[in-house]
Amino acid sequence: MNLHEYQARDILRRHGIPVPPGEVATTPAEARAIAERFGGKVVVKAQVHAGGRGKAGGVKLAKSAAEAEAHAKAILGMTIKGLTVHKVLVAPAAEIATESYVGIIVDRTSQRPVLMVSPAGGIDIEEVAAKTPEKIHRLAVDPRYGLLPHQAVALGFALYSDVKQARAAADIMQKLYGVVYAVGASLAEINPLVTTADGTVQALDAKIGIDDNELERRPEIAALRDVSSEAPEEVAAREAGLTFIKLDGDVGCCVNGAGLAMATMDLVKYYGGQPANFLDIGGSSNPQKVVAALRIMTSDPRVKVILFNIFGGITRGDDVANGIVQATKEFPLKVPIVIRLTGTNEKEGIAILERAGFKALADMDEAVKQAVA
Amino acid sequence: MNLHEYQARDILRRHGIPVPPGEVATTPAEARAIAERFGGKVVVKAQVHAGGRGKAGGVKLAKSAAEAEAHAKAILGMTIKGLTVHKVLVAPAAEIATESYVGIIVDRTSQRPVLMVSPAGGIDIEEVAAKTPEKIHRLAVDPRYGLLPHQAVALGFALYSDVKQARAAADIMQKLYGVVYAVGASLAEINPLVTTADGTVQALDAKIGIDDNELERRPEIAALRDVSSEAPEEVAAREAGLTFIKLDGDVGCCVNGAGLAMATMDLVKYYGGQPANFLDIGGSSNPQKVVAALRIMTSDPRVKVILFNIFGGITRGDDVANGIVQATKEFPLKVPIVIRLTGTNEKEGIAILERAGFKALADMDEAVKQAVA
Amino acid sequence: MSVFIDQSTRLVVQGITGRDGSFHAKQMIEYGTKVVAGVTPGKGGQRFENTIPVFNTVAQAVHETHANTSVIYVPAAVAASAIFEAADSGIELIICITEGIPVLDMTRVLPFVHERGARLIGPNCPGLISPGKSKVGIIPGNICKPGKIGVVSRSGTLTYEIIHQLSTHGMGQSTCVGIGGDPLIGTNFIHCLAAFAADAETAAIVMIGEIGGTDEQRAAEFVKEKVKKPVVGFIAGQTAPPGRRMGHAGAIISGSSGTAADKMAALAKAGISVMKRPADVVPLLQERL
Amino acid sequence: MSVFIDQSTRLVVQGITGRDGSFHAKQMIEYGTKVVAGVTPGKGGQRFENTIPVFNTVAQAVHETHANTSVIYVPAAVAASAIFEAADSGIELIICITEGIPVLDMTRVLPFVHERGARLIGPNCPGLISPGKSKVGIIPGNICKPGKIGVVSRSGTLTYEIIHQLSTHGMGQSTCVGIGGDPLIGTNFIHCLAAFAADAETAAIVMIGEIGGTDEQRAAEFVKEKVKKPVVGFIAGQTAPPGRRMGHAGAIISGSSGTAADKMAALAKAGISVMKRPADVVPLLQERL
Repeated sequence: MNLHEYQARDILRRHGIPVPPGEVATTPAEARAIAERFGGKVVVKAQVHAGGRGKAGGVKLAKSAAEAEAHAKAILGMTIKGLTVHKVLVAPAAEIATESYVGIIVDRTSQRPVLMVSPAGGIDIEEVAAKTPEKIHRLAVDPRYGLLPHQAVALGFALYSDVKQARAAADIMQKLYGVVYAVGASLAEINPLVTTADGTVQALDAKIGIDDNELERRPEIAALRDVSSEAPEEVAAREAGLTFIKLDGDVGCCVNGAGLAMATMDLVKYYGGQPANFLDIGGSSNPQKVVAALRIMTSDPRVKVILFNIFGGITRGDDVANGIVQATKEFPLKVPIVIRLTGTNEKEGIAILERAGFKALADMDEAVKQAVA
Repeated sequence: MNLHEYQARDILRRHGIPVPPGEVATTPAEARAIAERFGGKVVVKAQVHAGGRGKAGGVKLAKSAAEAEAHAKAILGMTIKGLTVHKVLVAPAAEIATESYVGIIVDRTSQRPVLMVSPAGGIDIEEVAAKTPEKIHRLAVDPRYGLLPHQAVALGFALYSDVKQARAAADIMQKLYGVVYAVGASLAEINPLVTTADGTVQALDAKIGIDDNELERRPEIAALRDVSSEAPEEVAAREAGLTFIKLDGDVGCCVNGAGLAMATMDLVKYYGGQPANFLDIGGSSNPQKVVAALRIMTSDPRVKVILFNIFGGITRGDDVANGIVQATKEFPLKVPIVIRLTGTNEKEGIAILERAGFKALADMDEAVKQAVA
Repeated sequence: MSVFIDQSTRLVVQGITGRDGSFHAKQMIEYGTKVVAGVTPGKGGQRFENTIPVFNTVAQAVHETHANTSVIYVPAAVAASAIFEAADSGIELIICITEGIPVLDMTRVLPFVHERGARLIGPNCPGLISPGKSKVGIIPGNICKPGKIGVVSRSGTLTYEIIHQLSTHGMGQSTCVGIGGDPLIGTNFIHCLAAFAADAETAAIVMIGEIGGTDEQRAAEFVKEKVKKPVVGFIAGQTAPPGRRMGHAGAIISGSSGTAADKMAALAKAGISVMKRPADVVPLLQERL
Repeated sequence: MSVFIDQSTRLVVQGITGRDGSFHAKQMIEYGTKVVAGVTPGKGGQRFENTIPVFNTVAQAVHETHANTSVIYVPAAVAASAIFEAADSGIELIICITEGIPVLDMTRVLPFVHERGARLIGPNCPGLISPGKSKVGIIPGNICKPGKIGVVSRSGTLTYEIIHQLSTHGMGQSTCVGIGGDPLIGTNFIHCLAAFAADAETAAIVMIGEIGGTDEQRAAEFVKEKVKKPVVGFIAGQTAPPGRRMGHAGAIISGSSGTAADKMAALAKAGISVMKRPADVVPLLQERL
């Protein structure tokens, strides 16, 4: 789950990281009022879970409160990478002397949180990483000890030669590391970390991604979810306990297990089709999940055929079959359905399907070929 | 630094450990008012940094608020092991089903915080440890991981067979471990950890000792110091940066370094004398420390002679000599003084002393013999 | 001989009285696995299916039954703690089936397991099976056949699909290991490839990877340098959308190395026969054997 | 040969621009110790006494000067961090002079130092000296003489007293090590006794203990089993009052084992000649040599 910039800034602030002021507006009038409080010269930033906001016109500088209102009017309601902007952050325009980058991500290879800092921060940090990797300083933090002061100070000196600024950056890094474990983040970034004209070090923009597996034990973080900022079918899928990602094709895929789901999509492509989605009903096999899956797939007008590929393990074939039959009672499928069903309780599942007039195939290639045909 | 029971209970409560209610009174009337709020049946407990309060009459059960007032009157002002009682804790008398012990201390041998629990808690826990050591369960906690849940649960089962109580105790142990690092404790004990009639697990009495080296970075803990509960000469010594422990003899000893101080006391005894104190002026050699040391020793009427044993290293002989001379200007020494001075800036120190009419010896045995003679 | 488990495996089931734990404990017992103990705090003293003793702690189970292997079916919220407990109790091989463990929990679990000298398989994995000998986890025993193919996979049901292809074409398996799909796992491809390479009963190896991370690429290098047996590989996710961007940090740390194309190229370069679809596994193995 | 330090010691002084650090750095340079670098964050690029380069971090100092030993004079509040830094930078021998480090800091420092394979001496110790060769710490060089007696002590100034007794009676020292008086220290009696036992230049050993803990008793057992050279011992604190009670926990964990009487008995039992007073050191050594 991604947090909005303003939410991430709030969290950093609560953990003692210096963050410049800023408030959220949902209407142009609110934006104007906030801008007035900040003296007029502000930046208006779209709060949306998409990169490249600036290039998409979602970040604008205003010289007056009236201009801030106009910018907010332009940004609120605009669509960036398919997502509608419902909120803007209004913050005083800061005099920035330098822009650095500080990020922490959990790294598969070192199996540790890795702290990355670069004196060349800002929107082009990925280009810096690709073209001048020596400007990115990395440290795999040993979680048994945490980020030690001397490690943070050494990285602080990689950003600033001034000892006061280096120590301030080190302090921010240690607090950011604390944030990661405190909120269950898989990613925490400050970009840019700025120095202002008077030399103070501040977190100007922040990005925090939460590990979804952390949400159950952190209700206060789960409460930060902004459903309005997500695609409706993905919200529905999540609420049903499904993993769903929409794609551009016309073959709706419903599979148990992420690996098999991807292999099924690959096979659809192999036989000349285009998958309409990634959909994993997961290990447990509640028939209601299958109903929800069918509801989501059939509501997409582009879907021309629905393909089930179930290899029962923990998932039981009879549960899936019952879900399919149940769904047909609740709403029309509208499109043909091809079912491959094997593994645990395969016989019971096939019997249920056949009684309801469906045919079940045993072979994956067979099923995909039929769906694509 | 030791905390009072009521302070320790407050800390445990703030860290989420269930602690029964209780308030502090400094007058019998206050004790009565608190007892009334608690329904009359209360226990009145002396708040004093000494063991064996109960046996000394410092803990009394009251059946009514009036009786609580009477008990408070008896306890307030009484002396336990040389310390005057200025405060009492008034707490509802609890119906106790079982008494266990939970303690954490930093252990020299394992170099870790060691958690000790025993189902046989209460005032006789040391006897339990001596006579039936198998009833004490110990775990040296790896500070890199902290007290892990399964470790705490296993110790919880050592206290209670009921899984709910075992888990409650485990939760308390984990929080107590958290307290140790949060407040800088070298010791944290709950004794007894009780189960009440309804089966809940609570920390009835608590003891926390703070590592003095933690106080500088924990002003909020340092503020808990109760100077009124300490011997005045020890307060004066601490404020001057000296380590001072009063003893029963008549040879005042002023030494630099704890090891040499103890060896000096041993040598006083060896030659037939009795040391009046342990006094370490420490590594730094501010003349004002020497002045304070002399002021403390000369204010003890039992001191018949003062012995300096200085082996200069970081401590400089001229600083010590200047301190002695300075002291004689500020107050009369009243008793003879024997000075052994060698090491760093020994010549300068001896010259200063000789100018002021003092003689300095070079040999430790010589000096001690002279002081004891 | 087989890989990681065999007849000397003495298994304790953590969470044996739970819904999944009890179901799969029965399945494992039926398959012939030596299930010697179960653990559920507060149910110590009971017996599972009237035979298997249940303990409050893994330490007690190990002390009483000499269990050397543990399989974990407890809920995600307490699964990290269950792994700590198993490793702390002297268990040598820990298989964690539970999915949904927070990644940050694993950052603390993995060094602990490593320090204790234990091996963790998973989490979020189907476990492993040595057909005809022992099964620890949830891989359906009826789709497997004893034989000479070693299977290692990041996936669950996709593994079943591959095993199914092998078995229905008469290619039995020496051991099938599901290493789990989480970002941080205890046993990776290389650990399994090394074990299969050293296993006298394994003649060829099938490795099934996915998009994300660089474990497959490192495994490919290992195969090139150290594995003399034929290896056939599959990478799921050729048509998957690029994963949700993990900020700039994700891009900085992984670049384009997580894609299926990159991984398939690395496999091919290392002399691994790369399947286009799961059904290719049998013909490719036949070519190489 | 000598113990822990010798002419190959390349020293970095952490806190070289501070009051204590600069004073003792000069003393060590005068004594002939190879002080190759200093560290003070923010003063990187300066030169101490116009010669010794100062760095912002120990890692830089090690990288530029190949320092292998560090001595720490920084304030107590940052001393634990300084030890972490030294160990993390590949320093093999770390001597921490600073007193007043919180014990809980040391519970985290010690495993880190151990994992990095470094040796820590101290904290709260006077350091060590190999008379005529190298001195790291604060032991006054002028009271020492080269010779064959190894000295190990928990104390500071009491060590000087003993060294003084030895030197004034013509008994030079191979190495004198102050291991520090804190409850948690990096190097204990046994480590030093083992080093002295293996050191060809050491003919006899003096160990100076104190009340508290059981390190002296364990050292005595070690001497009995492993040390063939004569050992003379002293325990300070025979007349000290029993320490402030550390609650019940203190009593449970240590019983009466911390007293001087208990320790002196353990030393005597192990064949160590026990001094009654510091002045006994020379006659007892003469008896045993």
